Amino acid sequence: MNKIAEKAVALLQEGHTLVLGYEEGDRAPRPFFCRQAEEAQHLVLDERCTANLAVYLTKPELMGKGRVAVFAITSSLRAIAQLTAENQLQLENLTILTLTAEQEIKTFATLEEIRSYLSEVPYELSDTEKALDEKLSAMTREERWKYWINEFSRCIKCYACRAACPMCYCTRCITEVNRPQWISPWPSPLPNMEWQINRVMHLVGRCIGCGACGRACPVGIPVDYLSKKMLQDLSEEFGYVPGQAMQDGNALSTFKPDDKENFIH
Amino acid sequence: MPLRQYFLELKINERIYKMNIGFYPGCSLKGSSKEYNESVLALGKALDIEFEEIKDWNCCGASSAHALSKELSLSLPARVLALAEQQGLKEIVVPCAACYNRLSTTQYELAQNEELREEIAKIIDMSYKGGVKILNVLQLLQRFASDVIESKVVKPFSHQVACYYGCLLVRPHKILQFDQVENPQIMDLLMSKIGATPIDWAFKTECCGGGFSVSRTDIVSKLSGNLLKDAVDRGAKAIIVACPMCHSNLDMRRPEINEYLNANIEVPVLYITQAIGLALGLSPEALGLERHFVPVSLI
Amino acid sequence: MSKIGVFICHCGENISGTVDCEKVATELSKVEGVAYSTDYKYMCSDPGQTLIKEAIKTHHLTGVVVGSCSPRMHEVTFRKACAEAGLNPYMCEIANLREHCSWVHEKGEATTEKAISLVTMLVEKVKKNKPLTSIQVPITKKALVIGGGIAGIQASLDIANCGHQVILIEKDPSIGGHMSQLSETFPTLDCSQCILTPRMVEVAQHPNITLYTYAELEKVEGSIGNFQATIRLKAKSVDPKLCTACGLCSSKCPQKKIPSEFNAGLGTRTAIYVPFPQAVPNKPVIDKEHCNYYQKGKCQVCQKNCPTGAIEFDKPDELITEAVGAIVVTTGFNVLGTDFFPEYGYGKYKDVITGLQFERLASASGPTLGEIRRPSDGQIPKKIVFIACAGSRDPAKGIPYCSKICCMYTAKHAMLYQHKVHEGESYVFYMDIRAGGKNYEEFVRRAIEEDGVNYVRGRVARVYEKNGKLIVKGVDTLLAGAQVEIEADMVVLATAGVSNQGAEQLAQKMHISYDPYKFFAEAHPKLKPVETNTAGIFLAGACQAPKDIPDTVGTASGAAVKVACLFSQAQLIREPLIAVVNRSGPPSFSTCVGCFMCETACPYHAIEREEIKNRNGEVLKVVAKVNPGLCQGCGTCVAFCRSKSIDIQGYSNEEMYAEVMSLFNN
Amino acid sequence: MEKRYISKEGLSRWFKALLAGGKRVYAPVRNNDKVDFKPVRSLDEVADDYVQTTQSAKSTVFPRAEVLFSYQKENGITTLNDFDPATVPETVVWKIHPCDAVGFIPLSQIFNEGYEDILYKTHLEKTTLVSFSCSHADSFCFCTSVQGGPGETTGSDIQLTSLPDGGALVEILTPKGEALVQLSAESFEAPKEDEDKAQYLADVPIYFQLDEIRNKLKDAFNSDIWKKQSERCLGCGACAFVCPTCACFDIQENPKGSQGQRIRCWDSCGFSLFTQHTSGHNPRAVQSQRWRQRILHKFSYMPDRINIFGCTGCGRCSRACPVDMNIREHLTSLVK
Amino acid sequence: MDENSEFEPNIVAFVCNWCTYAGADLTGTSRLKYATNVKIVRFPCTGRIDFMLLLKAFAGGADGIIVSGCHPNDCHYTSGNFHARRRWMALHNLLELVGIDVRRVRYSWVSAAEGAKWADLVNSTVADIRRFGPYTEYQNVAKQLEMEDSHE
Repeated sequence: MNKIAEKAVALLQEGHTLVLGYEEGDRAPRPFFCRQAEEAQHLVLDERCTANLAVYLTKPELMGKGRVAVFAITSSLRAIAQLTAENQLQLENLTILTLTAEQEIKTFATLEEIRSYLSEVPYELSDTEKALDEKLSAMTREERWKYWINEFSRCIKCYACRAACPMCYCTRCITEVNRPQWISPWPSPLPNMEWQINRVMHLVGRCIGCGACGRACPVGIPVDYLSKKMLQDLSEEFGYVPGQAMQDGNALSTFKPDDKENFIH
Repeated sequence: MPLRQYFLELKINERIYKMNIGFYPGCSLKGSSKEYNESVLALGKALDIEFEEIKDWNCCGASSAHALSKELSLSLPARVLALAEQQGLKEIVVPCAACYNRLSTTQYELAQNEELREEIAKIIDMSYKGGVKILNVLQLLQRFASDVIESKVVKPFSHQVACYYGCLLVRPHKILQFDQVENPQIMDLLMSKIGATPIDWAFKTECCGGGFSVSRTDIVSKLSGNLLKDAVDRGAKAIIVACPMCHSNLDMRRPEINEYLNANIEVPVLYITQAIGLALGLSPEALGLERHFVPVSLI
Repeated sequence: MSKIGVFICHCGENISGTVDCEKVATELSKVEGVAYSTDYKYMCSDPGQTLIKEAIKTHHLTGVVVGSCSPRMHEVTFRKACAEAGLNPYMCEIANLREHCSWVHEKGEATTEKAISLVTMLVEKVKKNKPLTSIQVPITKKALVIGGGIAGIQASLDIANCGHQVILIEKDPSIGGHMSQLSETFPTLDCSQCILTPRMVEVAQHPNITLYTYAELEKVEGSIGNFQATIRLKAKSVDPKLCTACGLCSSKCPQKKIPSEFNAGLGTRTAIYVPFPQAVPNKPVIDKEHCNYYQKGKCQVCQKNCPTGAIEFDKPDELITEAVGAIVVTTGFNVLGTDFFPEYGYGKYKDVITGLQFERLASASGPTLGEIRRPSDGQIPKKIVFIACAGSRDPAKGIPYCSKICCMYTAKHAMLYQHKVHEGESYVFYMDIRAGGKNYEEFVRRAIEEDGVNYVRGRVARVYEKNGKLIVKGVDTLLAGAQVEIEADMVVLATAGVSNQGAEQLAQKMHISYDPYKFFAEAHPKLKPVETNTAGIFLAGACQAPKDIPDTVGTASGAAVKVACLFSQAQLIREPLIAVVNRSGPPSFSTCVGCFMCETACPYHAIEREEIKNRNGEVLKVVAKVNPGLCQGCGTCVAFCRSKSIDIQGYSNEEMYAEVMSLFNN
Repeated sequence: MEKRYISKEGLSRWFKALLAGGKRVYAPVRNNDKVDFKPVRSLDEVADDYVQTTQSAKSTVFPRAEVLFSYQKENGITTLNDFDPATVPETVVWKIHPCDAVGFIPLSQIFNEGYEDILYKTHLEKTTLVSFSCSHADSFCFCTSVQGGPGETTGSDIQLTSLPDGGALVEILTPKGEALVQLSAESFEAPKEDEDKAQYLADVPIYFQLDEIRNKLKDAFNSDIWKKQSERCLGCGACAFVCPTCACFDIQENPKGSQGQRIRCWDSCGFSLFTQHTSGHNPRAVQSQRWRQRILHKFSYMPDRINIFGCTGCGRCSRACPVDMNIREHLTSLVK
Repeated sequence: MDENSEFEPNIVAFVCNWCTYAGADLTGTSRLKYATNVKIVRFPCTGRIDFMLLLKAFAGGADGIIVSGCHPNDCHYTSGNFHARRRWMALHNLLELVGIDVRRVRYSWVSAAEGAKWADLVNSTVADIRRFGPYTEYQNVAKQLEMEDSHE
C-alpha cells in the first residue's frame, strides 16, 4: 500500500465521497475515480502523471454533492486557482493535495496557500515548444501562414482539445451557436483555423499552460503552442501570471489606461 | 503654458567635431561688409572651425529677385544648394541674414512641392535632393562656441549692449524655426557668455529700414534712428548685429540718423563675431574694426 | 418570410446629385425579402413620411429601411413614423447615403454601387431585427447644477421654481462667478452687483435649493434619471452655523498680502477671507495654502479672536453622495492672462492689464474703489489704450475663434474711463467691431460719438515701457496704413475667453465630450445647444463657448426647461438598446456559466447575479442578469462573453453578422 | 480467389501503372509521429515502420465534409445542382490493413440498408482496396476477437503479404482487384507454392468471445458498469472520427448570400449536441449514457438489426483517446 | 504584389457610433472626398466589435478592415475603447502568430471632430490595400471544402 493509497483510504474514511487521482494506464498513468477504499491501491502519483484532473472538477454529474479530494499536479493547481477566480469551484467541499518536490503529500487549506506555493514554481515553455518557437519566428509571414494552414487542414474537428482543457467548461460552446453560425462545424481548413483562433482568444489571460490540448489532439497539431506563446507574449502587458488569477476579472475583462498601442495610429 | 516659458529649446549639445563646414559668403561679405567676412573667418580660426567656400557660388537673389519672378528667386539659391550638395558639404554656414533667409525659404518651397522641384532642376540643370543643412552665424556659434567660449575669454566684453536681430533672421518662423519670433534670446545668451550685459528692449526685431538704405534714406534714418535712440536711452554702449544690411543702416547712415534726430549718437555697431573676437583677444585689425564709419572706441 | 420596404431619399439632390436613386430602388426591389422599394425627393418631409406609412399599411411591411441622411439626424423621425403606422419602431433602420456616400464621393457607377450595398447591409440587418419596447426607468426628481456663476444661479432658480429639488455646487467660497467681478454691464451700464446680488440671495434662501460652496464634483456614476454624484465638500475650517460674519478674524489675520483672486490679482486678501462684500454665503473660509497654521503649524490668531469659536482647524474634507436625475454644467470660462503675449511685455509691465482687471479697477468694491488708477504707481492714467482681439482670432496662438464679448466690454471700459476721467484720452485698436446684440451697436456708437473714444482700425505690433510711459506701436489701416505710436499711461488687453482650468478632467469624469479648446461639446450646434451627447447632462453659459450675460441666462433657462421636461414624466422612457442574458427552459435555464467576467467589464455595474432555483428552492446555478435601468448598451460584455450568452438588442450578434456578411454576397 | 507472386520491381512497376492510369492513390504517409492516409505520387512516400495509421481510410469513401447539393437564387428563381457522380475520381487505397478493409463491410451495410446512398455508393464503386496483411500488431489490436485476423481478406479487392525479398504474395479477391492487376499484368508471376502466408502474419491473442459479449449486453442497459467505465471520458469525438466503421453524420447549411450548399459532415454520439433536442431536453445528458450507446450500437444493436458487428478490432479508438479509454480492456472486463 | 491600379479593394470599416461615425458624418458635411471602397458598419462602441467579425469579413472576401472609435478617455461609455484596445492587442498578436496579414487591419482613433482624419484614414488605407493587392491567399483557403484539395 503506497503512501498515496493510504492517504486516499484516510480521506474516504473522513467522509470524502470521491478521491480523484491517477492509475496505471497503457502508455502513461490515466485519471482514476477512487470511490471505495478497496480501489485505493490502484492510485499512483509520480512525474509520469501529466493529465490535468482539474477538467473534471467542473462536471457536476461526476463530482456529485459530497466532499471530493483531488491529487493535483502543478498544472491542476494553477487550473484550480484560475477556476476559483472564475467562480466555478466551491472550495469548501474540495480538498486539494499535491506531491511536493520532496515527495511529501501537502494539503492546501486556502487558495492563498495554493497561490504562494505556485509562485515559487515559475512557468516557461518546454523545449519542444521552444524549438518550434525558433523555427516559426525564423519564418516569414507567408511561410508561417502556409505552415499553420497545413496544420489546421489536418484537424478533424473532434474537439478533443476543447474536451481536455480545464478552462473550457461552457455548457454550450460557441461552436454550437448556429444563429449566427460563427464557426462552421465541418472540418474545412478555414473553419478549423477560425475554431483555433477563437479557442486561443477565449484562453487569453486564462490559459495555465498545462498542454492538455496539445497532448489530446489525435492528429498531433501543436495547438498548445499557440495559447502558450500568447501566454508568454502578453503576460508582461497584461500582468498575468498563470495560476495567479486576478480576483477582479481576467486579462480581457480589465484594462490599464496605459496599455501599449503602438499599432493604433 | 504661458509664452514666457516658450523658449525654443536650443540644441546646445549637438557637437560636431573638426569637420569642414560649407561657407557661403554672399555678395555683401565680399563687398560692403568685408569686415563681417574677416571677423567670421578670424573667429573660425580661433575656434578651429575650417570653412570650405562653395566653389562657383552665385548671388542668392536677395530682395530684388523675388520682386521680379518667383522662378528666379528660387533658382539662384537652389543652384547654390545644389553646388554645396555636389561638393559633399552636408552643412553650410550663411553669415548674411538675407542670404540665410533666401536659401532657407527655397529649401522649404522645394521640399513642399514636387513639380516645382523638377521645374527648378530643369532651369539650373542640376538636381538637388534637399539634404543640405543651412546655418546662420548664430546657430554656428551656438553649436561651436556656446560651451567653449567662457573658457576662451581673454578680455571680457564688459559693456551694456543692445542685441539687434533685425527681421530676416527670425521670420517667417514657420520656415526658419529659429529661436522665438517676438523675443529672441540667442544673441543675448552668447553676449552674456563673454561678459556683456544685454539690455532688455523692445526693438530687437523692429525693422531698421532694410532695402530702403539707398532709395528712401529718410525712412531708414527715421526707423534706425528711433531704434538707436531707444537703445542709447537704455544705456547701451554698443549695438550687436548679425546682418550686413542692419550694420550698414545703423553704421553707415549714422550722419543722416543724427541729422534726423538732431542729436549726436556715437554708439558703435559691431557684428557679434567682432564682439566675440575681441573678447577672445583677436586684434581689431584682424576683425576689420577700422572699416566702420562710427569708430569703435570702447576697447 | 420578411416583407421589407426600402425608401431611397433624394434629399433634394444632396443624394441624387451623385447617387442614381432610381437604380438603387430598382436593384433593392430584387433583393430577397424586399416587398416594396421606391425613391422620393424628400423622404423626411410630411408627404415622404406618409408615403412610408401608407406602404406599411398596404404591403403589411415587417421592416423598413430608409436610405437617407445620417441616422444621427432622422432615425427618430422615421422610427416615429413607422410606429404611427403600426410597425415596431425598432424594425426601421437608416442607411447613411448622404454623409457617408453622396457627399463624399464623385458622381458615378462606384458611388451608386456603394449606395446599393449600404442599403442591402441594412436590409439584411432588418431581417434579423426583433421588435422591442422601450424601457421604463424611475427618475430621481432632483437636479445637480455644477458652477455657481450667473448661469448656475439662473438654472437653479428656474428648476427650483418648477418645484424640483436642486443641488448647486460652487468650487469658490462664494457663488457669483465672473459676473460678480464686473463693474457695470453693457449695454445698459446697470451695475452688475445690483442685478446679481438679489439673485444670489434668492438662491441662498430658496427652499428647493441646497447650496454647497467650496465644493467640487468628485465622481459621477449611473445614467439619466439615476445619477449618483459624489461631491467633495472642501473643509472651510469655519463652522457656518456658529460664525456671525463679524469680520474680526479677517482683520486680525497676519497673512495680508495674498493676491485676491476676486480682484484678479490687483487687490490683496487675508488667509481667512470672504472673497467680496456681497459674497453669498457671507462666511469666511481659510485658504490652507497661505495660512500660517496649516503651512507652519503656528499662529491660530483667528481662533483666538473668534467670539463664537467657529474656527475648526482639523475638520477634514467631506465626501457626500447625492442621487440626482439630471446634471446642468455651468462651470463658466476664464480670460487669458497678460503673460500670454510676448509682444505686449509678457506680463512684466504692471500697467498692461486684462479687461477683467480693468473691471475691478472700475468696480466700486474694487481695490481702488472705482477710481481708475494705474497698478504701478496708483496715478490716474491720462491716456489709455485698449487693444481688442488680444489672443482671439489668432490661429498662430492657437485661438482662431472670436471671444464674442470683448468688443462690447472694451467699448464699455472706454466709456467708463471717459465718464470717470473727463480729460482722459482713450484709444481702442480693433480689427472689426462685433456688436450684434440688442442695443449693442448703438452702445458702441455712443462710446465713439458722445464719449469721444478714439477707435483706431489696426493691430498693435508691440507695447514697451519707456521712462514710465507705455509706448504703443500700432498702425491705422484707415489712414493708408500710417504708423501710429501712442505714449499711453495704461494699456488694457481684451484677452481671449478660454475654457476654465480643470474643464477637461471634469468632462472626463462625466464622460461628456469637449472640443479642441476644452469647451464642452453640445449635442448639436444648432438644434441641441444646451444638451450633451450624454443623456441627462445639460450645458449652459460660457463653459460651452464664450458668451455674454444675456446669452448665458438664456441658455441657463433653456437647460432648466430641458431638466423640467425630463422631470415632468413619471417614468423615463429609455431606448431598449440594452444587453440581455439569454434564458431558456430546463435543464440549463441559460447558457451562461456564471464566470461573471462580464461583471468586471461593465463600466456601469449593470450586471447582477441571479440564482436559478428548482421547485424545492435548491440553487441549481448562479447566472448573470442585466439591470435595464443601468445598462447603457455599450455592448462590451457581448463581444466579450465566450459562450455568447449575453446579447444586445438592436445590435445583436445575428444582426451584426448578417449586416457584415451581406457585403460579401457575390 | 487467385494467388500470384509479385517481385519488388514488379511492385514498383505496378504502382507506377496505377498512377499512370490517372487513379488517385491513397497510402499511409508519415508526418512526424503520426501516420495517415494521404494521396501519394511515388512508392517511397509510403510509410512502413508503423503498426496502424492514426485514422482509418473511411474518408476515401465517406468524406469528412461532402456537398450534397448546391443552389443559387436569382431574383426569385432558385436553381439546384445535384451531386454529380462523374466528379468522384477513381481511387486506389494502397496498403490498407485487413481490419480497415473489413470495416468497409459494416460501413457499406449502413449506407445501403433501406435507402441506397448514391454518394457513398459511387465512392465505393470507384474505390479499390489493396490491403497488406499485418506482420506485427500491438496490445491495442484485437481483430482476432471480432471474427477478423491479421490475414483476413474480406473487404479487400487484393491482399498482398510482404515477403523478406521485398516481393509479396498476391491474392486477387474481386473483379475490381483483377482489373487493377490487368493494369500491369506482366509484373505478376506464378504463385510460389512453398510460401505459406500464415508464417508472415502477426500473432494477435484472442481476448474475448463475441457472442459472450453480445449476450452480456442484452440486459446491460441499466447496469452501472457504464458509469464506472466512462468516468474519465471527456466526451470528445476522437474515437468516432478515427473508427473505420462509425458512419454517423450531421447535415449542415452553408449559405452565402443568394447561393449556398448543403453539406454532410461527420458527427459523434460522444458529443452532447448529438442528441440535444431544441426544447433543451437531452435524452443522453451524461457521458456514461453516451459511452453505453457507443458500445451497444456496435456490439448489440448492429448485430441485431443488420447482423454484422460494428467493430473490426483495429484498436484505433483506444490509441487516439486522450484519457486512455481502452475498448478492449472495457469489453474484457464486461465478460469477466 | 505589383501596382495593380485597376484592382478595387473591398474594405469594411467597423466604427463606433459616438465618435468615428460622427467624424465620418463631419467628413460628409465638410464635403471632403474619399475613396468609395470603404463601407461603414455602425456599432454602439468599439467595445462591441467582436473579433470573430474581423475573421468572418476576411473569410467573406474583404481585402482590408478598418476598426476605429473614440480616443482613449473620450469614450461615451467610459471604457469601451480601453477594452477594445486590449482585445485588439491580443488579436493582433495572435493573427501575427498564425501568419494572417495584419497590415490589412488598420486600427485607429477618430473623434467626432476629426472629419479630415477620417478621410485621410480611408484614403491611406485604400492606397495601402491596393498596394498589397487582393487578399487571395486567405480567400482561396476559404473556398476549400475538403482538406485534400488544400494539398495541391
